[in-house]
Amino acid sequence: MLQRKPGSKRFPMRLNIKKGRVDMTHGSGGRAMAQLIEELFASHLDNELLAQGNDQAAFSVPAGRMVMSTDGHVVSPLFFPGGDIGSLSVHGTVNDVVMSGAKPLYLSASFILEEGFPLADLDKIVASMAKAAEETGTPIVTGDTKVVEKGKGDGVFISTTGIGIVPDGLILSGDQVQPGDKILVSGYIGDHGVAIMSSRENLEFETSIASDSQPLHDLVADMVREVPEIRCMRDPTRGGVASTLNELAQQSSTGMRLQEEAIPVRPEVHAACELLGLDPLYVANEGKLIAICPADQAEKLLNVMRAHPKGQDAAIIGEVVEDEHSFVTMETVFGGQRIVDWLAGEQLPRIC
Amino acid sequence: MLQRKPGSKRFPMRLNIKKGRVDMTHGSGGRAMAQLIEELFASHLDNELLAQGNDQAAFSVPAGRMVMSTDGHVVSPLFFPGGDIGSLSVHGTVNDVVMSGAKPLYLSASFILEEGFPLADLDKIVASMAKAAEETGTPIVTGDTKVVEKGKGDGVFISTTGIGIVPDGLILSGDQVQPGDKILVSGYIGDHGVAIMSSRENLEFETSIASDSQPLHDLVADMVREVPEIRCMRDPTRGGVASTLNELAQQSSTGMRLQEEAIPVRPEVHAACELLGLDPLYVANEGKLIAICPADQAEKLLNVMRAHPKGQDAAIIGEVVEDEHSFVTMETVFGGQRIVDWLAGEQLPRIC
Amino acid sequence: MKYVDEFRSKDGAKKLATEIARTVDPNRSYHVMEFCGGHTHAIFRYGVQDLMPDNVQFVHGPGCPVCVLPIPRIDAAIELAERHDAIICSYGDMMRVPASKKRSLIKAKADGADIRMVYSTQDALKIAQDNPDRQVVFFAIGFETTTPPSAVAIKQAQALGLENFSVFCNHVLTPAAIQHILQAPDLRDFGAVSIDGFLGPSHVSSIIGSQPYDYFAQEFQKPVVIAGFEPLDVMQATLMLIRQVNEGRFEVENEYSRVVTPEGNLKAQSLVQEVFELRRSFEWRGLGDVPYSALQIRECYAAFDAERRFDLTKSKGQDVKACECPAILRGAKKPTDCKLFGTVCTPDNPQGSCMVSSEGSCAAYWSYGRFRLAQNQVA
Amino acid sequence: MKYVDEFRSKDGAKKLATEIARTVDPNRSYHVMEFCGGHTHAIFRYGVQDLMPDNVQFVHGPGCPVCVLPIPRIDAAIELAERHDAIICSYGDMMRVPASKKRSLIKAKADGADIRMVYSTQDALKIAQDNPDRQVVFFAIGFETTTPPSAVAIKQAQALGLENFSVFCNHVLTPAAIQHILQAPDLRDFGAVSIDGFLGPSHVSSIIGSQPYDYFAQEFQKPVVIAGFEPLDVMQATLMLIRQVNEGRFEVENEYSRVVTPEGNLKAQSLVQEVFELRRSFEWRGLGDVPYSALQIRECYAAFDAERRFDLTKSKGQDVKACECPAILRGAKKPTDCKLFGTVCTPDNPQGSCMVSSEGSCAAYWSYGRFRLAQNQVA
Amino acid sequence: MCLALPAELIAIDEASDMGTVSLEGVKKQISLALVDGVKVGDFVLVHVGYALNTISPSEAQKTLELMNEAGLVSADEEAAQ
Amino acid sequence: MCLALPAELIAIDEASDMGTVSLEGVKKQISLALVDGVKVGDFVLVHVGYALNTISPSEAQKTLELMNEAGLVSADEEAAQ
Ligand code: SF4
Ligand code: SF4
Ligand SMILES: [Mg+2]
Ligand SMILES: [Mg+2]
Ligand SMILES: [Mg+2]
Ligand SMILES: [Mg+2]
Ligand SMILES: [Mg+2]
Ligand SMILES: [Mg+2]
Ligand SMILES: [Mg+2]
Ligand SMILES: [Mg+2]
Ligand SMILES: [Mg+2]
Ligand SMILES: [Mg+2]
Repeated sequence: MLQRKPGSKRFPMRLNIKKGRVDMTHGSGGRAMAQLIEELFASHLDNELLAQGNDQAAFSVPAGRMVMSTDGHVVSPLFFPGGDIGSLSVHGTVNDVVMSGAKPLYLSASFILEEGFPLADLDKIVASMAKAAEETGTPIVTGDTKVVEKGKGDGVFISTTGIGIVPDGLILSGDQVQPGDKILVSGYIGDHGVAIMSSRENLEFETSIASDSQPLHDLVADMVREVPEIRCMRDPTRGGVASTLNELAQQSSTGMRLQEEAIPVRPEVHAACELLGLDPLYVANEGKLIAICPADQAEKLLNVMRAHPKGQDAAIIGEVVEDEHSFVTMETVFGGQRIVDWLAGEQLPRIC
Repeated sequence: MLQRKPGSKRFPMRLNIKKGRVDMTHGSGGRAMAQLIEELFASHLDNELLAQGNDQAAFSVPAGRMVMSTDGHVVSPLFFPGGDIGSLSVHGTVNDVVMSGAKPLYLSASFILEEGFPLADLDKIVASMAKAAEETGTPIVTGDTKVVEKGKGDGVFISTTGIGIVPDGLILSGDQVQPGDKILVSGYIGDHGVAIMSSRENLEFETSIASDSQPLHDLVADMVREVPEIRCMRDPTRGGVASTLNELAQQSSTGMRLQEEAIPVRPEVHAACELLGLDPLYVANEGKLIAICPADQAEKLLNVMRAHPKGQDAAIIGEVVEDEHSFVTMETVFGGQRIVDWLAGEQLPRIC
Repeated sequence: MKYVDEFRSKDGAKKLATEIARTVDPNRSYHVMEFCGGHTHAIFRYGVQDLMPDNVQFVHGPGCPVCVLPIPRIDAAIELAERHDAIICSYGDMMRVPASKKRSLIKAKADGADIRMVYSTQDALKIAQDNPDRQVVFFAIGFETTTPPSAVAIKQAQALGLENFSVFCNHVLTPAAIQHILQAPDLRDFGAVSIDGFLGPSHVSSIIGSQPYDYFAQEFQKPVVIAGFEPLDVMQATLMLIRQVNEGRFEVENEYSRVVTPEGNLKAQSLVQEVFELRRSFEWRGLGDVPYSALQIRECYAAFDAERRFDLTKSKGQDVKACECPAILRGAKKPTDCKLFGTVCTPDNPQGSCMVSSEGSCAAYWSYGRFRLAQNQVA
Repeated sequence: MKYVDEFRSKDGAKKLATEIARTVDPNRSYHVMEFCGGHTHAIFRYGVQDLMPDNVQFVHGPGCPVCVLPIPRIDAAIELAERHDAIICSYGDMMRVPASKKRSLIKAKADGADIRMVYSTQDALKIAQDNPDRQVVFFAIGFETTTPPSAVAIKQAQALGLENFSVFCNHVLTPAAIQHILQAPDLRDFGAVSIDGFLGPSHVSSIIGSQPYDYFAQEFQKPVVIAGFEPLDVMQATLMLIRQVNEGRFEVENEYSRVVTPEGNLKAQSLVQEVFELRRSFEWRGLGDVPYSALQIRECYAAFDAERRFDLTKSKGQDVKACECPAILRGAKKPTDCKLFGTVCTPDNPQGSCMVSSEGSCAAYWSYGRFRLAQNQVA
Repeated sequence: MCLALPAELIAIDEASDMGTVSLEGVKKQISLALVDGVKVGDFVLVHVGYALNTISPSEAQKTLELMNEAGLVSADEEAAQ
Repeated sequence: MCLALPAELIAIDEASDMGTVSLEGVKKQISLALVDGVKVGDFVLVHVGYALNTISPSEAQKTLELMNEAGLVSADEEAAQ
């Protein structure tokens, strides 16, 4: 129901986007909802498919291998250094789509709004989504809006779903990973999580770190074109690099061995983590990827990545090893060895 | 991240589905989340594509016209006579997909869970989704789970997105509607909304009315096969038949004229609406459709619909007329005329 | 539905329409004021006006409890929620009624006020029991029909020893309002229509009985026919009024005798009597201050009176300037006389209470009459 | 990071490792107890044990404030939130520590208790100011390092006249615990290891200074070297301990002299003195009742003492039966001696506190040592 | 104003002075605090969860007959025309 | 135990007895209630949002030299072997 209705002066009073708030009528299926969709959502997201105005968007697809991915976005605060829930909701799903090597095509968006949410904030968020969708060439072609009572939501939640088409012959999957392969990361880790934490009310610290939230479709396009032998890619979001590598180790029944020295961590991120008792390996990223490729392709892949602005700080951070326990281990900067386990519980700031 | 990880005894203690509750660790990206996904989600939703275990599901598609639709589900209560949020979240999106005449293919699901939500309830909901997905032949191939703090959600929200393929040559769209066309409804209206209201805490009334929540893929398949001339279909969900017809009138710049006598409303639904001061035309349906077709096909379409169990109470309820104001009007049972406007505000029980 | 469907039959309508057509004197006009919004609603919902001869006109009265509540009272309800942090329990009807500063209960709720829709005073009591740490105020509106349930709630709260429950009383009285309309010279003149008779309230009368109308039927020499809210009831009662007018009678007749008796519901009356007393004066939207036209909670139930429990600012909130609700409520103007009608003011963007309540004349004109206006424009 | 990176250098580690290897007497073994979890963490995080000769063994002590808190105290915190409806402010570390009945603060939160994670006592004060209608209790845990901030908060609350703020005090004392370990015959026997020397706390000592250790170094004839928490600090201090052992000395030495002075932070000490007083006895997980080992809020600050303000049930909550935390905290057993370790008990499903705190021995064994165990099994 | 509907009283709980009404199978608990001497089978007028009054079947019949008479008269006349 | 980190004090607000520390450009407000006479440029040990102590640069230097000596000795020996 996010589709744009054919324009008309159906609404005598324009929506007061500056001062208005979401109320229950905006989710009722009536004219107030139609107006919200037309004057706020569609005015930013405008595209031909959305404008069809039906319950679904229709478009032509070529035959081939399609991918589909979805993510719910519940970030708090909604606006953070380097982005907001709008841009994040596009990047988060586009990145999951492109980790398959696919060219992303279209997005859908489902909004769950909390009664009382300022329309001005919603407007900023939708504008930011529109910009991100434009950047990635993935229009939001269909959507839905629900309103929940105050105290039953958190401002706005956005679930996006994306589809894409994988270039012929390409098959990237976690189970392709083999001992001997090299592990690459596309840049500095932990920026997103630290930027979010820096803006949380009760942790307030100041830093110049901004979220790394960005779409990786163009970097990925270069990578798979030049090195189609890549085994798999994954974006280390929640749970960070540590959890992503454990996932892959598990999926491929291998172990992973990392070099702490090789992992790019900004000094500020390192410092913020030390202050809060966190480990950058477990901190979320929203514009980075882990790639695993055969050892003999690793240097080439690294060069391809470094040649792209979004991969300029890429590094080979370790290798895949045989390990029936699927452990991820790391040689520390100090020369010792440690396990890099799954995240246990939550990443909470701690005092000891 | 809803994908199933290859089975293993990775979790020493099984999830306590009977007595456990969702806590913040279930959304952290760590092992607690992986366990929730494996032992609860994947155990019900199990299918090959989900089991790929990547950030996205990959599958082959034929060339052609594809449709995509999304819906967020925020129903309260979560369990209601005739369904629950799980089955509803499948039906709601499948129905939007098939209103284009498409054969639905795949679904994605994004869960936003509230801290403290009983795992036993989540288990029931996911089981119910799985059953509904099975019934419609649309596996849930990718998903995502987020956890929000207590008081920032409402148990569980589910956003689903569906894709489908439209049979060659078929184009159903609201803007195809023309004066002279007939308007059909597939059965009794208002059942879903009344069933939901009957189970709301402060309105409690008893009724044998159950939600009509059901997938319409099979009914639609019959309809478009036999009467490909159908102009458009739409499921009259939020805002009810009244709002859907106003949408279509607007989209096609026509008017609509209804016969109150012809509209199927169960006596109980009628009675419940009278008690609460509501109008069945504005009450939500989740397993009904409105179809508009050329007048000379109407009887044939009616017969096709009536031949299907989900359309056995179908009726021709009115016709499309020329009207520059796009009014929807109705001849009342009493013989007068009235406007059937968009829903204004919300459908609230009232006393006068 | 028994006692409902029989009174909505198309057949019956045809017969009564013929009978009315046969009965009217073509050389005069009949202005029938339906005091109650319930009648207004039935007239529009079923298209009763269409079935009347041209010289029988319905004049819509101020009988919608939502419409007549002046803005300061809604402001006060919002203040109770916002400044006094009380849980306000309101019937659904009030949720979207405009208060001052473009606010309403539903907008106050969106802004964070704890406002809950209830279906019955019983629900409000339950909310009070479930929230012992919060003050719970029931926003009581309505005519004599809706007053007895408020009285019961106050007595129950006392019996339960509920210390966090109170009632913000806005109950108003029908006969006082009708009398005021007939009495005030400016009101009578203002509309330039003289009313020939009244359709008397159906459900109000089920409580107060038919006797209270005797006084002003005699005093003002206007016939009153108490009528049910179904469309056949309205037609039958209109027929009875026409006959009185034709015959020069001004009696109180009772078309709705299946429910209304001369003396009404004595039990309900005595409960109301026990808990409430007359206010010296109360402001009605459209009518201004009307003496002895509303109720307040008696001293002995002061503990349950939100107006005594909470200190409330005297709001000076006024209707939107161009809104003609006041004149419309007096029967002096029609919605279409309002410049805002259908342009700025629609049910989605109500500027006045008459556009919110489904019994309000503006809402009824919009929802059920708009297509006629369009046809007229086209024609 | 200045004063950090220099003390983590791989180069320095190599040099110190060589020096330690050169210094040890191959004919004897060295059992070094690191009292502090901070040292335990550094040893595992950086693989310090790998750099030690085989005859130098670290014995992990009870110096983790999260680990030593007995279950009834966590039960009490939950009771404050649930039965007394208070907002509990807790450091993140305590959130997942098992209470009785398989509960924890994070589970109580999921069940609806209002439990908030804070980073500082300042945050707790702010929460109290922002929620004047709620009782706010700061769940104070920690050794001498963490106590002064609690004292400051109480004094600030008094200055601000905050009537809804109190502290649930669980502050414990390091010297008392070390002394208890050395004193109790059963504890010394139990482990079948005799401790040759202690790595003294770094941050605790920054407050209390190095003097408090003099008494028991002399009394029990055990060397103590106060050591920083960086891995080179640990190695250097271990080297200093080995030298003392070799030379038959039992002195208090200070490797962490960049922060620790003999007398410590006198201002902090006097603030603590003013607000808190010794408890006669306090239960430590693993050690049982230890006399004069903890603090309570003085009478004159009684208003800010959650234990006086709220009536608390005496919980009899006990550790999971098979959990060996008590013995592990005494240095008497290793995590791998526990049947539950790594099977039922993992960081995701902690059965005891030692598996929760990143300073707990079980968590450290699991997170940083698990791959070694696996390698051993394979070998 | 005053949305009220006739519904059949199908159960009475004397203790709480509550009753159950049924309207086309839709059942609702209502308060009987405002009515005395009602019995199961009576039709009561329900408003905001309270029974306000009982419906008189004989009066209802009379009114319907009245309406019908009007009809008869006019039907006669029409026939006569 | 007792996570604490040395950070440079870059600003002091006498009135509130609060200060700002910087750690690799990460700035945080901390309480100075537990330390007297600190000045901008000092490195303080930060724990739970409080400065616990100042770091002595000379003592730090001494400790590093001590560690280095160990190294030198062993390096010498290694060379001798
Ligand atoms: S149309 Fe709106 S503004 Fe005009 S009188 Fe009616 S309610 Fe008031
Ligand atoms: S492994 Fe778990 S159960 Fe065993 S001692 Fe450690 S914390 Fe206790
Ligand atoms: Mg939708
Ligand atoms: Mg995804
Ligand atoms: Mg993602
Ligand atoms: Mg991903
Ligand atoms: Mg995801
Ligand atoms: Mg949809
Ligand atoms: Mg839908
Ligand atoms: Mg739809
Ligand atoms: Mg009774
Ligand atoms: Mg100071």
